[in-house]
Amino acid sequence: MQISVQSDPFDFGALAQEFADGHTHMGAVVTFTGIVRDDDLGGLDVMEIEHYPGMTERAITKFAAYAKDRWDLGDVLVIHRHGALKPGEMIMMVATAARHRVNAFEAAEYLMDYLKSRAPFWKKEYVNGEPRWVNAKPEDEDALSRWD
Amino acid sequence: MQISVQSDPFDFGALAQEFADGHTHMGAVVTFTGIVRDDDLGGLDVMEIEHYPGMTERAITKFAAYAKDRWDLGDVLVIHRHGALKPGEMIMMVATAARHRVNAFEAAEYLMDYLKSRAPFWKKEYVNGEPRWVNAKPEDEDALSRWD
Amino acid sequence: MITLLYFAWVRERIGLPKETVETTATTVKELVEELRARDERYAVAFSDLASLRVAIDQDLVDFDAPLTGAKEVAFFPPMTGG
Amino acid sequence: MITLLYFAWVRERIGLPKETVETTATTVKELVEELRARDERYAVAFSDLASLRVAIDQDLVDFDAPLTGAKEVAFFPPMTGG
Repeated sequence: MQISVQSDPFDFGALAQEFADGHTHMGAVVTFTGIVRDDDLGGLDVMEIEHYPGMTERAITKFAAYAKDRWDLGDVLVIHRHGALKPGEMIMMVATAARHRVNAFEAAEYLMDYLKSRAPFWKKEYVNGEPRWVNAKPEDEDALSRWD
Repeated sequence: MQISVQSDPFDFGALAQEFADGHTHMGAVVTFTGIVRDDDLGGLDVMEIEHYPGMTERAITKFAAYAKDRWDLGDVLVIHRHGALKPGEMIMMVATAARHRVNAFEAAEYLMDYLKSRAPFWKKEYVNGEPRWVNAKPEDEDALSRWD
Repeated sequence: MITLLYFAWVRERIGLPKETVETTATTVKELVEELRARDERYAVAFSDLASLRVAIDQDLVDFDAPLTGAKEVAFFPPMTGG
Repeated sequence: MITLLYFAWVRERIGLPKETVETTATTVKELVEELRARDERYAVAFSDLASLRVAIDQDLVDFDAPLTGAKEVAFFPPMTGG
């Protein structure tokens, strides 16, 4: 498992290639990348991501280990940034490798659902200079129930 | 839409990065990559992929256009190789960009299900020198029904 | 004149990838009957329609589809892409 | 002695990220009651528990969880990762 919580940008393309190359005994690799949308509301200046050092790594490691076991993954990668991000920057990525595509897809979706609502990150947007905390969405909370 | 049916290898990492960079007004990018497994049955020498030139591009373009519309995608990319592939080589990739992660995931899964059972490709494996056609799996056919 | 295309093991069993035929068949099924009657190789290749797929002018169709206006008819096993 | 951590708008409303408290509370809920009684800022920050989440020693728990052995208690809004 490769897990990183970091403020620095990451090289999505190189990491995705390396991840796939490292797991050629698996038939299927899925990646997900989250990007700070550059058109939302027009005037987004910056997004600040706060996190809970220690608990963040602990929570992500737990979800990743669970996913690896449940979907029989060859490997799993999770990178999540914190700090100030500009529109167009990548926030995070996950990658999953499995023998069969359904497993790779489901595991990636599970990881996204859990990162969204159970990993201790909080987003604050500055729109035309005005700060506002991003609210959790009820549908993101609801999405978790499909993994019970 | 970027669609290519080709015998040449493709640069997954570079294409994934370029695709994500080109769609920063979308929040979510999903990629899928299919690899010729290098451990299957031990002795896989080569996989030959036959296709139906003309119909292949036509079918993929139809699925991609449908997915773009149904899931409101910013863009979609499909690359599928034909010819002789060695274990460890990448067979194909899809990429989808959407505002929301659920759409990006569903569209990628739809494309995979349709490529699997409705795009005119046929795989022949040479295992320890013996050729055998890969049979279509009933579960792949069944998977299509969820998109009705 | 219709161009017939064969792929994968259909191609191997019939022994050629492509041919042109004159036919009075009005549906794919009738065309298959004509081919079966022609030669043992065709009879074998078309022995089980459930294990075959057919496309007319590059669109998948059923075996009872009409041949009206068809230029290209392709026969092949279930696809295994992805 | 328990370390309290506050994140996001909980941190902003209380005005600090971290503090240490002596408490006789046996559950998170009792601890919240003590904090609410302390100061208007806490009363505001903890006015609606439904909009808050709590972790003991970096594991999410319910508000009626016991504080037995707790070293670090963190309060924060629903998470928005990904």
